[in-house]
Parts: sequence; structure tokens; C-alpha cells
Amino acid sequence: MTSPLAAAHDLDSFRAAIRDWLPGAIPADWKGRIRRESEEGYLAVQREWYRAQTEAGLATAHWPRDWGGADLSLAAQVVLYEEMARADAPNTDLFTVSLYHMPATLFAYGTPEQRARYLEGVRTGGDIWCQGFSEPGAGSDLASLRTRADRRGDVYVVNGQKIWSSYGVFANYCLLLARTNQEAARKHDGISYFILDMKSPGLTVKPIRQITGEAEFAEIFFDDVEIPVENLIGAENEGWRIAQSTLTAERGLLIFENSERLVHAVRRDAARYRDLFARDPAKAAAFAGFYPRVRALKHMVGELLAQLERDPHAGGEIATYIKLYWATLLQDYNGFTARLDGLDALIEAEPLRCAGQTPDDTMYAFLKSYSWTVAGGSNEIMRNVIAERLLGLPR
Amino acid sequence: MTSPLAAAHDLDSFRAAIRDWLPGAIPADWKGRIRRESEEGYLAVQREWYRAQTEAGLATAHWPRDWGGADLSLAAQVVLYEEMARADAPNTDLFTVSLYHMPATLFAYGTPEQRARYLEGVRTGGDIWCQGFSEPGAGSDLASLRTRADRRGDVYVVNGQKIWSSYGVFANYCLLLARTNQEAARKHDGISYFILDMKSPGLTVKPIRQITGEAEFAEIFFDDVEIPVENLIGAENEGWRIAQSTLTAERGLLIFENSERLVHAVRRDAARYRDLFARDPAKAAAFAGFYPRVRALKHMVGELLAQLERDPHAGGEIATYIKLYWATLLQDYNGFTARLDGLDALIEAEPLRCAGQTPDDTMYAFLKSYSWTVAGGSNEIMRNVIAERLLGLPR
Amino acid sequence: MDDLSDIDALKTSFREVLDTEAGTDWALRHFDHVHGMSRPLWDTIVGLGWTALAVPEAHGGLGLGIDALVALYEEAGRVVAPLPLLSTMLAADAIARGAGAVQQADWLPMIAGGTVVAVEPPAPLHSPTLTIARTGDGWRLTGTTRILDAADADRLLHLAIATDGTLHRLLLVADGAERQPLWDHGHTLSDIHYHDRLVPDDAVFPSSPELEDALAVHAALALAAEAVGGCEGLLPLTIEYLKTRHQFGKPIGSFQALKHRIADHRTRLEGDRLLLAAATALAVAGDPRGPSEASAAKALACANYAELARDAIQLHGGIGFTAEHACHLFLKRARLIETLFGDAPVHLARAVRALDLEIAA
Amino acid sequence: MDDLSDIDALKTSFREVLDTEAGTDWALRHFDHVHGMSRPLWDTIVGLGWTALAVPEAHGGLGLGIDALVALYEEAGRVVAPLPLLSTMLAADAIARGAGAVQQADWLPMIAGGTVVAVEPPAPLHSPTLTIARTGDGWRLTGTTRILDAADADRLLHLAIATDGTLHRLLLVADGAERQPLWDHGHTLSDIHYHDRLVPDDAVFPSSPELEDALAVHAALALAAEAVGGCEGLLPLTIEYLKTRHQFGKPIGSFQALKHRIADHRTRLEGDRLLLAAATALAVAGDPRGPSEASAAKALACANYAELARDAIQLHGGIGFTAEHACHLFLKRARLIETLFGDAPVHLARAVRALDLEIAA
Repeated sequence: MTSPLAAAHDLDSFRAAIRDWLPGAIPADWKGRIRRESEEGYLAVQREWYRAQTEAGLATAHWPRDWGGADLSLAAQVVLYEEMARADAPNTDLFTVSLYHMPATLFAYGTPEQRARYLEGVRTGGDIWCQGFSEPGAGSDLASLRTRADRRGDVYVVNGQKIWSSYGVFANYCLLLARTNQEAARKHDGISYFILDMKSPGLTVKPIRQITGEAEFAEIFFDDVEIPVENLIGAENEGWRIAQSTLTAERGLLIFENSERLVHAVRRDAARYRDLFARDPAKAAAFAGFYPRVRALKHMVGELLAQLERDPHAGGEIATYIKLYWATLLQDYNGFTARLDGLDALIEAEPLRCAGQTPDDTMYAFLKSYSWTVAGGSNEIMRNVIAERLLGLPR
Repeated sequence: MTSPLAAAHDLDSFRAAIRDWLPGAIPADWKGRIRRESEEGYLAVQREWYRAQTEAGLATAHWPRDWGGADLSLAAQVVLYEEMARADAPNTDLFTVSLYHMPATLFAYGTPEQRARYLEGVRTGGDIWCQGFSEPGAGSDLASLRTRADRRGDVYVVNGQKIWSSYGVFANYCLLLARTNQEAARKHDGISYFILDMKSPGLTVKPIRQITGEAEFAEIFFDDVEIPVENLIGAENEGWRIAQSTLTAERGLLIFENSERLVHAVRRDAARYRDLFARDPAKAAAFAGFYPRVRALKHMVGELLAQLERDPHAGGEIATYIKLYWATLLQDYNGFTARLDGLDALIEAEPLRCAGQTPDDTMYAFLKSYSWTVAGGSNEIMRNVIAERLLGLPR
Repeated sequence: MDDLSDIDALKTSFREVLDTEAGTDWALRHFDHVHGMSRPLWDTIVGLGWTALAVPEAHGGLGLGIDALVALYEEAGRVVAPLPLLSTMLAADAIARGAGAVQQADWLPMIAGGTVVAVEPPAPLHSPTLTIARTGDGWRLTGTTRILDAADADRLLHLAIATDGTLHRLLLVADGAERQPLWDHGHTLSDIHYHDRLVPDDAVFPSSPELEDALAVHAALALAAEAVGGCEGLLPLTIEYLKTRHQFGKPIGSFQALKHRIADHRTRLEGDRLLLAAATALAVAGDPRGPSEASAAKALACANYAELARDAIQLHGGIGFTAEHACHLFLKRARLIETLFGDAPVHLARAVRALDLEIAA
Repeated sequence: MDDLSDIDALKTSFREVLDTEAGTDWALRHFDHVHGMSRPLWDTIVGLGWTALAVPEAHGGLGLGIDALVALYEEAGRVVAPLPLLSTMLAADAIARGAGAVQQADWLPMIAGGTVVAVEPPAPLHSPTLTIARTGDGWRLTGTTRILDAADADRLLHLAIATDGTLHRLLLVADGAERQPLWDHGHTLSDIHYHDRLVPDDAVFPSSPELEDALAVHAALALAAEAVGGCEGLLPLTIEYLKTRHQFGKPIGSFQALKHRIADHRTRLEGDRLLLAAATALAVAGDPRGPSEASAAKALACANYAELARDAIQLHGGIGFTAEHACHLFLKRARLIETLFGDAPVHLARAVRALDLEIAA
């Protein structure tokens, strides 16, 4: 079978090619395997699915041709994600940082050597990357981080602790923020950005079990961990600025994928609860109340993509609204459907990871929704940003 | 007919006596008169109704015998208000300050001359009192008030402006807070409390029209208004403390009356909307959702009264919760019933004043509910008080 | 009129005129004294050709689409304009879609030229209460109906059901309908009674479920747009107040609890806006998903407007509770349009038909 | 046992024991490893006589009323105790109200002494799915039912409908019910199947709508109390976190938006508490308004608990999302008891009967 990329010149043909390709590429019985085999099953599904995408050149198709990608347009990526959501394929969450944040960072700020080595590691080696940003004392107030990296000859020596590192337990590499200047006038100005090999001596990774039963996040402890100076990204003490500018590398696509999956879930739920709604008009009315919010979200995301297509650096404002809108809607919706499911929802199930935010296990989806309301800028932080930065209300 | 007070020694007898007395005492067709005659009708109804209560000794029955009252117990007052709500009698809102705040202040801090004159004026003369507290720049932050009273010989000379004075347009007297010491270290410490004759030269009263169409509030402008020194209440610069200690003089009874009226309204609405609910289960379910809140409010108020019966100075904590609970419930409930009434609710009607907070005109009741969510400590101020003073969260 | 063909330019011109002619101070004065439309403001917009926007070119109009009207409704909503815009434009739409050639030639230029028409809501949003029966010399009309703006209207466009169950629209001269005041002083409501009233053939044209459905889409988009506009007018007013008003030594806009509420309102507005835009685009394209999306937009935008308007008064504190401040104009308009032409249950039921779900309204 | 007769003293003693034996750290360890009850904790409370509280004195109990149980449920809720309290106490209540003298003499001392009983919900809250038919030598039981705590129980108290439509309760030995884990690890759920299972006469006693209604009141008060207790446990935990956790150089409890949410939760809790107290007093007095008030309390307290628990995780930020922090125990319990023994629509429908309103559940 040829890669669907051969048809990428035309969106309709590309869509048709993706539809042909997907059934054979999606790991067979992936939901069953995750349910039966738990984390092992999840990891196996992720790797198989990533390999299938890699073989078709799709995983890194959005990268520039010069670095092994296919310069796939945003519109074509949207088609790809649309079709994956439609086919209920697993998402590739284990590789999010590998496919988006790391390359965006290295494209813009990496050395040729860094690019050659780490991009290839992802493209053909299936390297998993994580981020080392938050700390126990620096969550919403990230810039107050205290993990320090002290230059000693050809290495930086790192001490401290990171937390909330997604997939940190499985990662080969980490994008690390650490303080290199303790005396900087503004706390943002003393931070540098590093490539960290997760096999480095002195480094300990501890999974954090979540309220869903998964351990998607990790704590990372640093005890005199050495990072070679060539692993510094950009200039020393420029880390905050670099990280900020690449944090939103996935902007648009991941939220698009998630919102598409929600749109599909709502359609599926309308069918699933049809009999219940016929018996119970009050529940039907409450369900209907969610529908316009889901439509609005879809169009907000559509607007973000349209802005990004015109300018890859645009969309900051609407992305902020979308984050809050999506997180709130997701928690409300799954909280509601879990109620519709009554006692059934309350039976603990093996988490169906990588199925997007609205799998059939509504209570799991509800619990998991906190990863959107709390992480990546909590709802409260988003509201501060909207009020102060976008609307100019005084601090 | 003898006064129901003759039966006040026993609550059941008192209740029976009140039930006998009410039909003849409530001004005939009072709702019709207010609807037809607007403010004129309202004032006439208030005066007639007050006179009827005065003649039966009921208006001031809660005052001490020494000052012309009947030492009516709180339990008996509750019975009185219960029966008034049950009979859908008008409330006596025009006389609230006259019957509660002014006497509570003078009982505790007034001179014998002040008591003799002003208590009698209310008891037999039907004097109407208002409060002069808020200012355009001092609402939630009342202590920052700037209206000044400067001592010159035997008078204080007042300049400045008050706002949100309830019934200020109709009042004979005003309980006025004004600044007598511009240099006090704490802004609370330079404020004095005065009895102000509303006919004083230099005083201008301007009604404030509300979103309901009424003008219940007034602005008061002071241009070298003279207040005789004998009208100072308590010591100079002690006004803030005095006003705070008597602000809650009506604590319990007014909220009891209002909550009783809400309980009756909900029962009436259950009957009124019966057919609608039979057709529309979603609306019925939403209505039912209010019922437990109404019950909870009723019992919260019951607990406040029980605390006050044990100790007239108790109940501060629960009164704070009640204020927020009541205001929120009232606005939610009337907002909801106005929706149930559809276009009918949107037809403007002559405000049915003094019918409590839940008359049949649901849109009016909804609009009027802001007088609880905004005034007398806005919802926001109540939440601050609860979080900081009651729960100890840091400022 | 070429420069009017660009919707954004049109919208800007609507806004400039309305800001000048119908700003907050003007609105407060109007609403203080009048129940119903502002005739001078109407004359102004008629003079500017706004009432001709969507009238077909053959009948003296500009022949623009619903997207142009949506822009107008939105801007009118921004200033809570006391204008019978939806009534009149919806009537023109009904006539342009369903009336006979002679009727169109008689009526549409009249509307383009400023005749005010009150209209009964489209059938899917409102069960017709008027009935007509054929007689030798025309039709006999009987029944009672309630219409918005009828007291200000020159003509009334009724909806009646014939003895064979078919729907008809009737254009009658408005003869002094009773003026029931609404809490929203920009409109009035009238109960109109007919008993065996003779209506000539030339005042009647057949409607159909399809035509009525198209009108329902028009009405839904119009009120969604008015709601979006209302939020766009009220939110900056409220933000400005929060920046200006000081308590406890700082602007109250620095209090986080108030900020967060504003942030939520603003975020919801973004969703309302984009849903409206999408629904309008579907309607312009004649996409079959249009009716569902328009109703979704109407339900969502009107609910969010009502909630913003409710909270805006609270955020304004005492001043928001006075008739002297514009807050209440928005609240009363928001509550009106939330109910008008189908309330939330009606439109949500229409919206979820896109999910193949039939629920009670 | 005289000193136990005062409910407040009782409540204090419940609290002291549970704080010592079943505090947050203990609970996190238990919930981490077990699905279902804590047998050691159960043994402790049996030893303290808590399971005998409401068992009649004639059968070895203390003969206290529902108010004593409400105090126990509330305190158990405060620590999210993994105990089959409601199951067992409700079974005892059913037996004390409806079983024959010999059955009571057999069963009630056993329950007072620590036998765990799982119980099917009262009929008004749950349509019976088991049927029994009379045979020469007793009854034949058929059907499938779902019961809480059955996997941990020594006995099961079923509800079955006989061929003549009458309701019966059956006490059977629990024989290895399947253990379905719940998100709330303090309980489990079991689907139990019978096919023509022979049940002797002495295991069966007749129930009635009145008896089932009394049990429904018991269940409603129990879960309202558990919800109130849950809020009483979770709110101080959350407030303490807000006082301790610093971000942007200050305790996050100084951020007004968070403060205001806490104030709202605390205010609602006050209403829940007093409604529960009033409903309990009506039940103790046998007042006919009791069932409505108990259901009102259940619906309100459970909804507010679920909302507080939802928000508490948000207020805790990241740490609240980890299994190492107790927040999620409360959330999962709150979601369970919100649904258990009748969800909000069921109890609201019961509540508004006091307004002579019959609505669908």
C-alpha cells in the first residue's frame, strides 16, 4: 500500500487515501488490549500505532522536508485528525512532545547537531520526549521554579525536583527548564532550557498515580545530574522566552483532535441514550443544552485553525478562550453523562487511555477531565490571563 | 374588637387572635389600589396598615413596655409575621427603620430627651425614618464616607451627599453617619451618628428611579445643613461602632417574614404551574430543584430565630449565611419563574410594592431581587466576610 | 451601493450611525419616555437604505442576503435599539419568499421605503391561533393572537390556518392595536382579536412548512445576532466600570472574583459569536444543517446574554440597579429575546434534530 | 449506656474514634489496596456497640432512634469511611419493622453483634426485579438484582415481588457474590442471579408500601447525613490547603475568586445541615411531612457534596488530581451516594409531594 501522503496534494484525495489506509493501520482490538493489559497494553498500542504512522510517513509529515517531514499543510493535518477521530483510532499522546514541542523548539533554536540527532531519533527511532517544567512550589507560578543548573566546565550540574511531567516514566529525553542565574532581577530572566537524557546518572523518576488510576505523570528528582553544555538550547538564561514561544507548538491540532472526538461522542451519546431520553424529557433537555456549546467549541477551534493557516504564530487570543471553554465543557459534559449512566458509571474500569477525552467510560472521562481544567494553565490562570492580558482589567 | 395583644401570653391563643384580627385590619383591596394608584396608593396603603397595627398596639409591641411597647416575645413576633404572610398582608416596609433601627439605637445610645421625642413620634405619630449611610464613593466600602459634619457652636454643619437611602423621599427623620474628624488614624474612627430632621434648610432629596420603575431610594444632598448638637447620638466619633451594633436590629424578623412569603409563593406557584408542569417535565424538574433550597432557607431562618431567642445578640454567623443564601435563591427563583411565565412576564406592570419579594409579577420580583443581592452588603461583600471573618482565609 | 456589498464595511457603517444616533444617553432618554419604537431613528435608517437591504433588487432593494441582516441585527443589539427591525425584515422575507408577483410589487417597495410591519412568529416556533375560512368574496378571519410591535406597525403580517389545514399569511392594515407596555420599553405587545373579519384575496398568500421553516431560521439568526450584539455592547460598558470604580482604595476590576466572572462571560461570547457566524454561513449556503445550527446559536447566545446582563447589574452594584444606568436596558432586552420567537427548549429541540434526536420543546 | 443517650455526646465519640482509627492517611492506604469494607475498622465499631445503636433493646441493642444513626452516618461520611453501615443498619431497620418475632430474635442480635448485611433499596427508590412464587415447601426465588456491599456481606436482605403483587423481604446467606470494583473503593457492587432458588418460609417476611417508605426515609436521611459529613470533612481540608499553599508570593487562599467559591460552598453546607436536622426531627416525631423533607435533604445535600467535591480537586490544583491526596475519595463517594438509593430526580419527585405536586422521577 502506498502512503496516503502520495495523495496529499489534494485534500479530497488525501481524505480518501486516509480512509483507505486507516483500517489496516489502527492496531487491532486496541481498546480490548488496553482494557485487558492495562499499561502494558497501552504502551504496546501506542508503539504499534506510532510505527504504522511512521511507516506511512504520517507521524512527522507536518515537519519540514529538510528535516525528514513532508511539509504537510495544516489543512491536510486537519483532515488526518478528522479521519482518525471519525475512525475512533487511538491518539498518539505518548509522542506529543516528540512530534510537536521538541521539533518546534529545535527548528527555531536548536543547533544543527541537536536537530540531526534528536529529530531523527523521533522520526525513525520512536524516541519519547517529556517536559520538565512544573515543580512542587512552582505550578501556576511556573517562573518561580527553583531546580538549578550550575555550570561546571563542560557540564551543567542539576539539582532539584520536577513534577507533573507527562509520560516522564516512559520518556527517553526531557525538555528541561532550570535556573542558571540565581541573581537575575526578574525571576523569568535566570532560566535556561536543556535537552536532558533520561538515563543520566543521578536522575530518579517516580510515577504519580492519578485519581483515574493511571500514572501518566511523573516526578523527576535531580541529584547532581550532569547535562553536557552542548545540550543547552539557545543561549543561557534565555530558556523562559524559548519555552514560552514553543509551548504552543501543537496549538490548534491537539485541541482540534479533542474537540472532534467530543463532537463524535455527543453524536454517539445521542444514539446511546435515545431510549432514556424518550422516557425522561428532563434529561433529554439537559443533554440538548450541551449541544450548542459543543457546536460553538467546534467553530472556535475552526477559527483558530483558520487563523493559524494564515499565520502560524497567530491565534493566541482565541486559543486562550478555547482552552477555558473546552476544559469547562468537557468536565460539565462528562460529569453529566456519568450521571446519566447511574450506577453503571460508578463501576471502576481499566482506564481506556489514548481514546480522547470522551470514551464510553463516563466516570473515567469525568475524572480525567481535570487534566484539562488543572494542567497547562488551570482554569483560574486562564481567567486571569483573559481578564488581565486580553481585557485589560487591573492586576 | 380587643387587641390580639390581650392573648399574647399564649402563642396558640395569640395566633388565633391574630387570625381573627387580620381580615378587618388589612387595607381592603390593597393590591388593586397599589396597581391602580401607583405610589399614591402605596403610601396610602402603608399608612392605613400602619395605623391599623398601631391601634392594636402591634406595630411597636416588640418595644419595651417602658417605652410604649408590650415586650412582645420574639416567638410571638414570629407568629405575627407568620400569620401576616399567610394572610398575604402588605408588609410595613416604609416603617422598617422607624420600628427597628431607630429605636434599637436610641434604646442603647439615646438620651432620655431623644427617646421621649422620637419614639413617641413613631408610636403615635407615624413618623417615617430613613438611613443616611452610603455615598457615591462609599458603598461596599462604607467607612470611607466623606460627608462631613463640622461643629460650630451649638450645631454641626453638614456638607456632602448620601445615596441609596430607602424611603428617603418620604422620611421625616434620618439616621445620619457623617465624618466629624478628618484626621482620625483609622477611617472608622472619625465618624459620628446623628438624628437629622428631613425638613432642615439646605437639604435636598432626590428620588432614584430603579430598574423596577419605583423610586424606593433617594439621594440626599447637604448644603450647610445644621444639626443641633443635642441630635448627636452617643459620643462624637463613636458613630461607626454605634451604627454597626444597631444595623442588625431587625435581624431575624425581616428575613423571617421574607422567607415565609417565599415559602407561600412556592406553594402557590406549585398550584399555578400545575398544568404547565404536567405538560413539561423538564420545567417541573427544574422547579422541584428549588424546593429543597427553599426548605433549607426556612430552617436556616428558624435556627437564627432560635439563637436569637436564647440571646438577642447572637446569630451573627448564621445571619451572614442566610443573607447570601436568601439573596441568591430569591434571584434564581424569580428569574426562573419569570421564564416559566414566558411573554406574560415581560409585560410591564405597576410594581406591587410591599407584597414581599415574590408577588405574582415574576419579572418585577426578579428585578427587585437585586435590592437583596446588591444592598445591605452585596453578595460579594458577604462572600468576603464569610471567607475572611468566618473561615479565616487570608485577606 | 457597491461599497455596501462587503459585510464588514456594512457593519462598520451600521455601528457608526447607531453610535452617533442611538448611543447610551440617547437610549436612556428614549426608554424613559416611550413604550415602543423610535420613529425618528427609524426614519434615519430608512433614509440610509437599511430597510431595503434584503429586499430584492427587482423591488427597489439591495438584494443582500441574511448575512447582511445579521450584521444589522447585531449592531442594533449592541445599542439595544428601539426598532421593529426583526418584525419588518422578517415580514419582507416572508413576502419575498411566498407572496404572489403583484403582492410583492405592491408590498416590498413599501417596506423598503419604511413601512413598519409586525409579524406573527414562524409556524415552527408558534402554533397559529388564527383561522381562516374561504368565502365567496375572499376569506373570513377569526381568532386572537399576540404580536410584538403591532402598536407601532403600519401593517400586520398574520399567520392563519385554513379549514383544510394549510398555512396562509395575511397582510392587513394595522388599525390601532392596543399598546401593552413591556419591561423592555423598546417594544410593545398587542393582543389582536378578529371575528369573521373579511379579508380580500389580494391580502392573502399561501405559506408552507418550508417557508415557515426558512422564516424560523431567519428569526433564530436575528435573535442570536441581537444577543451577540447585546453582549458586545454590555461587556465593554461593564469592564470600563470595573476599571473606573474604586472601593477599598483600588479599582474594583482588580478584585479577582469579579475578574473571573468577566473572563467567563467574555469566553462564552467568543463561542456565541463563532457559532452565529457558522450558522449564518450555513444559511447563506442553503445548507440543510442551517436550521439546526441557527437554533443552536439562538438558544446559546440568548441564554448567555441573559446571564451576562443579569450579572452585569450585580457587577455594577447600586448604580446598575438604577434606571439612570443603561444596564437594565440590556437585561430587559435579553430577557425579551430569550423568550421571543421560541424560547430555549423550542430552539434546543430544533438544534438536536441534527443528532437525529426528537425531544419535547 | 446512659451517657450514649445524648446525641451530641454520641456524635463526639463517633468523631473521636473515627479520627483516630480512620483518618485521612489510614483511608488513603485502605483505598489504595482494597475494594470494599475495612474489616478491622468494622470490628472496632462493632466492639464499640455502634452496630447495636438502633437495634431494639429487647434484641440486645440500645434502642436509639434514627437521630442517633444520622449522627453516625454523618461522622462516617466525614472520613469517607469504608463501612457497610447504611446497608447493615437499613437491614436491621427493615427487620425490626417487619419481620416476625422469631426472625427478629434470630437476626437482630446477630446484626447488633456485627453481622454485615447487604440490602436492596426500598421499593419507592427501586423497582423490585426479583420475583417469588409460593411452593409447598416455601418460596421459589427468580431474577437478577444489583446490590451494594454484597461481596462483603454475611447476609443479603432482598426485596421480591410475589405473584399476587405483594412485597416481601428475604434474608439469605451471602454465598460469594461477585465483587465489582467501584470508583469508590470503600464499596463494591454485585449482580446477583437466582433461578428457582428455594427459600424456606423462615427466611421470608412480608413487606408493605408503608414499611418500604419508612426505609426510604431512613436511606434518604442516611445519605443526606453522609453528604453533610463529607462536606464537613472536605471543606476544612480544602481551606487548610488554601491557607498553606503559596503561589505568586502569597497563600492561594488570598485570591478572591477562590475565596468566593469557598464561601458559596460553606453557605450551602449550612443549608444542607439545617435541612437535614429538620428532616431528622420530623422522622423522629413520625410527622407525615417527614418523607418529603428527608428526600429534599437527600437531593440537596448530595448535589452540594458532589459539587463541592468536584471543585475541591480544582481548588487543590495538581495535588488534588493525584491518588495520594484524599480529595478524590470524597469526590468518588459523593458521586456514588448521589446516585445510590434514588438519584436527585427520584428524591425531588418525592420532596415536592409536599406541594401536592406529582412529577416524573
